[in-house]
Amino acid sequence: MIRVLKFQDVYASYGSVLALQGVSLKVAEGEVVALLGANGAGKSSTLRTISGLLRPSKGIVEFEGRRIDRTAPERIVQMGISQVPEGRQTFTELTVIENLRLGAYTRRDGRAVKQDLERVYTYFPVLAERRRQQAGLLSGGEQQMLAIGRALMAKPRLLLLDEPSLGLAPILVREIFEIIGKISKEEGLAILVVEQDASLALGIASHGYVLETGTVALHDTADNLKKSDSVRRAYLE
Amino acid sequence: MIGWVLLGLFLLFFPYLHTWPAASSFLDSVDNTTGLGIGGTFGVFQMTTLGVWLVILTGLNILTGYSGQISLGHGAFVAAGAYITAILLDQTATPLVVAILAAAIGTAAIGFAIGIPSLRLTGPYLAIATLAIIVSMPQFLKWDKVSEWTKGSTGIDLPSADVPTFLGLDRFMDDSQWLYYSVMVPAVIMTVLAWNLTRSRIGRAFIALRDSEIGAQQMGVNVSLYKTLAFAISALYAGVGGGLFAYTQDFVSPDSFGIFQSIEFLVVIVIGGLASTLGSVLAAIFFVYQDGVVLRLAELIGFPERLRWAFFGVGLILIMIVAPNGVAGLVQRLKTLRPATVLEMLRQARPSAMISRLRNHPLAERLGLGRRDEHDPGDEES
Amino acid sequence: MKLPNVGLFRLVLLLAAAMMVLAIACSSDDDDDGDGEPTEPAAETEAPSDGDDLSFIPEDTTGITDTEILIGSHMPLSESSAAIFGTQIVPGMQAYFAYINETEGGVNGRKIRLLVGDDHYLPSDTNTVVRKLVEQDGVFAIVSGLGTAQHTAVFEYLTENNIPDLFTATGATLFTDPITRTTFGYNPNYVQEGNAIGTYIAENFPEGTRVGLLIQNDDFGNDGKDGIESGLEGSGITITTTETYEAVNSDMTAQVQRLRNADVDVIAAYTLPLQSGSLINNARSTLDWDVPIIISGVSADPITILLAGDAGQAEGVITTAYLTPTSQTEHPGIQKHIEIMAEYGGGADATNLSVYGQSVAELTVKVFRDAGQDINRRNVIAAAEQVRDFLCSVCLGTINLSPTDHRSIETFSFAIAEGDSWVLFGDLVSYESTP
Amino acid sequence: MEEFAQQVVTGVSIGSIYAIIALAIVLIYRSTSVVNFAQGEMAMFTTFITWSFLLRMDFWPAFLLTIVVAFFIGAALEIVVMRPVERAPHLNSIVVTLGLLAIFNSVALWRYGPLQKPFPDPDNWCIGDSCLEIFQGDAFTAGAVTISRLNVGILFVALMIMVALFLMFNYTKLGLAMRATALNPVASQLVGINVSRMLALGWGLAAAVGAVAGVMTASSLNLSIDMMAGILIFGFAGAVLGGLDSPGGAIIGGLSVGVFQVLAGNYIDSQIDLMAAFAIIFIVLVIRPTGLFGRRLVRRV
Repeated sequence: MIRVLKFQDVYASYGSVLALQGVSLKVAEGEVVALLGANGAGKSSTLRTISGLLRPSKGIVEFEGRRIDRTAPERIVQMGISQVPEGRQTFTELTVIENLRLGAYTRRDGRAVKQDLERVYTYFPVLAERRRQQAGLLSGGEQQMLAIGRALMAKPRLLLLDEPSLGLAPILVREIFEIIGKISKEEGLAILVVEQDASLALGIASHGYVLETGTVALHDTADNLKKSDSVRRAYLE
Repeated sequence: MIGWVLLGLFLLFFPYLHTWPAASSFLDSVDNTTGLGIGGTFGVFQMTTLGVWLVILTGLNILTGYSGQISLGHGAFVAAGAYITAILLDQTATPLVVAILAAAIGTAAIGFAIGIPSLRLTGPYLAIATLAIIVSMPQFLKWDKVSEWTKGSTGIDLPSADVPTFLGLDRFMDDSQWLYYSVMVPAVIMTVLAWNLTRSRIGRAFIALRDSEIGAQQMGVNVSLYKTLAFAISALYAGVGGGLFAYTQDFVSPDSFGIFQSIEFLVVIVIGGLASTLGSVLAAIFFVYQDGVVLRLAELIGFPERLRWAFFGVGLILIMIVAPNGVAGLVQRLKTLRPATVLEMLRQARPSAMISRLRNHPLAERLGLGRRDEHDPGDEES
Repeated sequence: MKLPNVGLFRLVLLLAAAMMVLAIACSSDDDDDGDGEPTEPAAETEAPSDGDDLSFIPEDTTGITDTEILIGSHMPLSESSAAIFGTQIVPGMQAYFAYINETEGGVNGRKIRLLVGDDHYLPSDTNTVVRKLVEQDGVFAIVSGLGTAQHTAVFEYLTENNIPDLFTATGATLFTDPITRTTFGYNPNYVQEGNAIGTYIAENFPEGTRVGLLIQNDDFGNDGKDGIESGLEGSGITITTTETYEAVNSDMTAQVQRLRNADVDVIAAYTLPLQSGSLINNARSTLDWDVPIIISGVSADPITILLAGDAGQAEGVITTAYLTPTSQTEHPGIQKHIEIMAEYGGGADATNLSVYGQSVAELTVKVFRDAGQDINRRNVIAAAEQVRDFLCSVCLGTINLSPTDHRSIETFSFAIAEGDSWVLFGDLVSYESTP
Repeated sequence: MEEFAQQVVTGVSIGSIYAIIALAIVLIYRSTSVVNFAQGEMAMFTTFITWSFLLRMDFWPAFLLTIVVAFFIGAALEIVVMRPVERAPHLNSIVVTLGLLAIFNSVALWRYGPLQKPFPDPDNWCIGDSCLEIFQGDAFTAGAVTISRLNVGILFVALMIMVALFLMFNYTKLGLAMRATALNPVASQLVGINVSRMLALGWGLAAAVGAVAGVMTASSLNLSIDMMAGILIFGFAGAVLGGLDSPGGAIIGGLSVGVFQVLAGNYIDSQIDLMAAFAIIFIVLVIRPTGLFGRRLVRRV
């Protein structure tokens, strides 16, 4: 398997607060990897570091063999990494279709963009119905779909999902995770998903990492993790 | 503790300092080198005006710093207070203190009246709406219908303040010293009251409001009530300040309260430090003394006279970059310094660290000097 | 710093409250047995108004040394659109003083040094800068303080302290009427000028003419209006419409349109150059209206003609002037001024306002010279009150001052726009009351 | 009725200047969410640049060159002075723009002096011998209603800019990215927008529109260092009245301010025209807190 993302011994901090203290992880092509851990364990910081929003003070981040730990966020998107940020961060004042167009901002292949737009609509038909509405008028679940759709519009090879279930009703969460699983399969897309709800994440992931206070405490296949006592105790009950 | 006692003693004896030769020559030499203006009777007058602005700026800081509402027209409240006081003193035999109290109540009422419709406005919309008030104020003061009281564009010229003969006070102090105490006493009281207020439930409600209206609502804060209250309290301060202004200047006119002055109020509280009593004090100090100091600095550097305002502008921008939370924020930061942290900072201030900090500046990155390029494989980026 | 404990604060509060009570007691006492009439200006009660007795002014020599006479002024130099005045008048004054210091070694062996406080055209700042000049810098006199409201803010202070307040740069009447012995005006006052304009209209237009006024909504405009009314009195000509504007507004479209609607036969305007230009341009160009226009001498600047439009729209507009305009380059006084500005002006241009600055400086030098070797505040006032028939190098008429007349310039001429400059015409009009 | 029409037209011709300034204010707000108090002084400064170009070349080349120069000045300012306060509280950026105001005013005084300078009216637009007479020529007259040709020209320019901005913001990728940046910088970075570049571009564009506004103001009134002092406030009022994020609103808002002012002067009392006009603005804002055409924040929590 080809390694899409390599994260090697990365340190990063916000001011004087250390967020990551030597995190290492890998994501391979077409693989869904779950990133678990308590609040403040460094999950979101890991994603922010990959996206270039947070600069590591030490360590190496590689995407498809190229170092990206000093690369500007917009350049990283262009290289093929999209993030669905925590809290969705849609452009509430803009329409649905404007949001989706912004997703494809870095692309110059107009015709392919149009096809991708149609594909996003097939994954999320509700977005097609509401394409002229202001994003702020959508429900939470619909906004999450929009955020994912927007990320897909960049035609990424690695998708970063930050807490897609946050603040949503369980039934919606399940629907969204099903779609994520489907997308991963159909597009051959590598996905790194951060999630509080470990059972959901491990349901679609092949591998999982458990972070504790800025370091990797555990790394195993999803099946093994599901069986692991400590994970069970901490995140599944 | 000892600091507060010293400050109190300093304020108490300041007007007599210049009558003591040793202190006087020290103050004068400070003035000569810095351009401050604290020596002699002029120094007393400057300190007196400092008291006036302190009251006004403390009030504005309650509105803008604590409750987060931006007013660009605060001068209009000050004008209201000044005019109420001046009209009462000019046309009736009202004692000064009563006139100022009337100004306080009247201005607070105006603040309340403007605060209610302003509830719906936020950010720049509120700022411009308040700007509209200060822009139209001179025209109101000059209007035929009110000029009987306001004396139109001529303004109201009051007799200058004399030390009263009561209790033989005039044997202890001259007019300027009398003026100093009659301003500084209410100024200190009002500052202390503001300091207490901001630590009370009301103050916490204001801060909650500023940070998130929805959050404040969830905490059970009555948003409309507190927003209007902030307006009224800050207007009350402006009213008292305006009253003291009329008393110390013994003259008010429609020209006394320019648009730029109101904007400058905002500038100095941002520079002093928002949501901080120390910030208000620093703001008042800055407001009163900056002219002299900037002038002296520009002189020392040999800046052309016509460029002095630019010098001031550059100063503003630099302060905002160096001290984003105002000088009070900077002081706060310095206070937390322990020897170890100082050492650490000194260690970090090695040339290489300084250079890397410079290279982190957006401008450096723009110019292609930034460190971003060091590892960036994407050299082809346009 | 630690947080103060509450005990101390209570103490401070108590102390403060005590002072407050004291203050209330004092101020009410003050009003009970005070002067009774609080409106009465303190100045009048202090200055003995009888005769030529100046003995109430101490023979103070603050600001005078063996080598120097230190004087001060307040002018707007920044943060206000009025900075336009200060930034031209000040170089004119400084250049002339430098010229006198260089070529004549100053006045009676003392060089004149002028300190200018920038008051941003804010009366409260005027108060601050003038107190600084007097109390900290120790100036001998204040010269050419600019602005009506601005100078009003310090008028009483200067009077009470008997500081010579020479040649204020405003045409407002309140500084010279009633007379305050230490204060002298400089500009012709707007009431006199308005009277001349009113008289001119009365003499040159038929009975029944409808006069429309455009005035700035302040003392400048109101004084002018009073003057025009007095000049028209008994002529059968009346003001039928008065339009006002605020100084922040420079577009007179609406006002001119309303004057047009009111169908006036002549427009008299107390406007600044900007508004005068807009007035003429709108009337002539937009409305195609060739109504006669007479504007205050404040606008008698070439810039007004330029602002009125490049198609000669200002042609025939009438104004008043009291100093020789810089456009008269053949005038020896103007030639000299241009030389002085080039040599000592520090890069500033010679303009009508720098001419103004020089003319004030000339009068100041004259007064200081007359005060003699033993110059002090009392004899400077005495010397000023004895100025007779002084003709400065750029003045149109002579200046006469006396104990009963503190108005400096009271003579002016009418001028008409021809081409790109104002050309003086007619006889000089004088309101001089000093014999 | 005719008088009323005439008053409205007079208001429109005064308001045309406010409208074009309002447009520049809206532009910077829309693309960087900063209210720029230095807008007026920047426009004044660039107009002096036009003036110095005019000593060497014809009107239109000088005008176009100024727009380009203004664009770079605006972008450079964003990079040098605005960027360091990007993350600071909002008031800090306002204070920085006030600092810029002082600097531009003072540098202009130092460089160009305090004197007012006459500024030529724009030439008519000519291609060969055929000219579009929108700037010069006789005033338009219909009955008692008159409006000067120059004001018509200014209005025309304002509308053209508005249309161009509308097209750019709504129909181009760049415009969309600029709007996105102002609304949510972090999310914009995550979709690959170079946020810094957008902000600089926003300032550059606003400075360019400001330059146009400055030239129009100077042609209509005069050129001096204080020419914007009075007008900027009315421009702000117009921008806010129309809704700070709507270019069309800016024009309507600016014109309305002019019309309010004239109507209040005519029908209420000319001594209190400003007061009445601003009272109307205040009332409109209280009824519609984000202006006449401002987009209201919609959010379902």
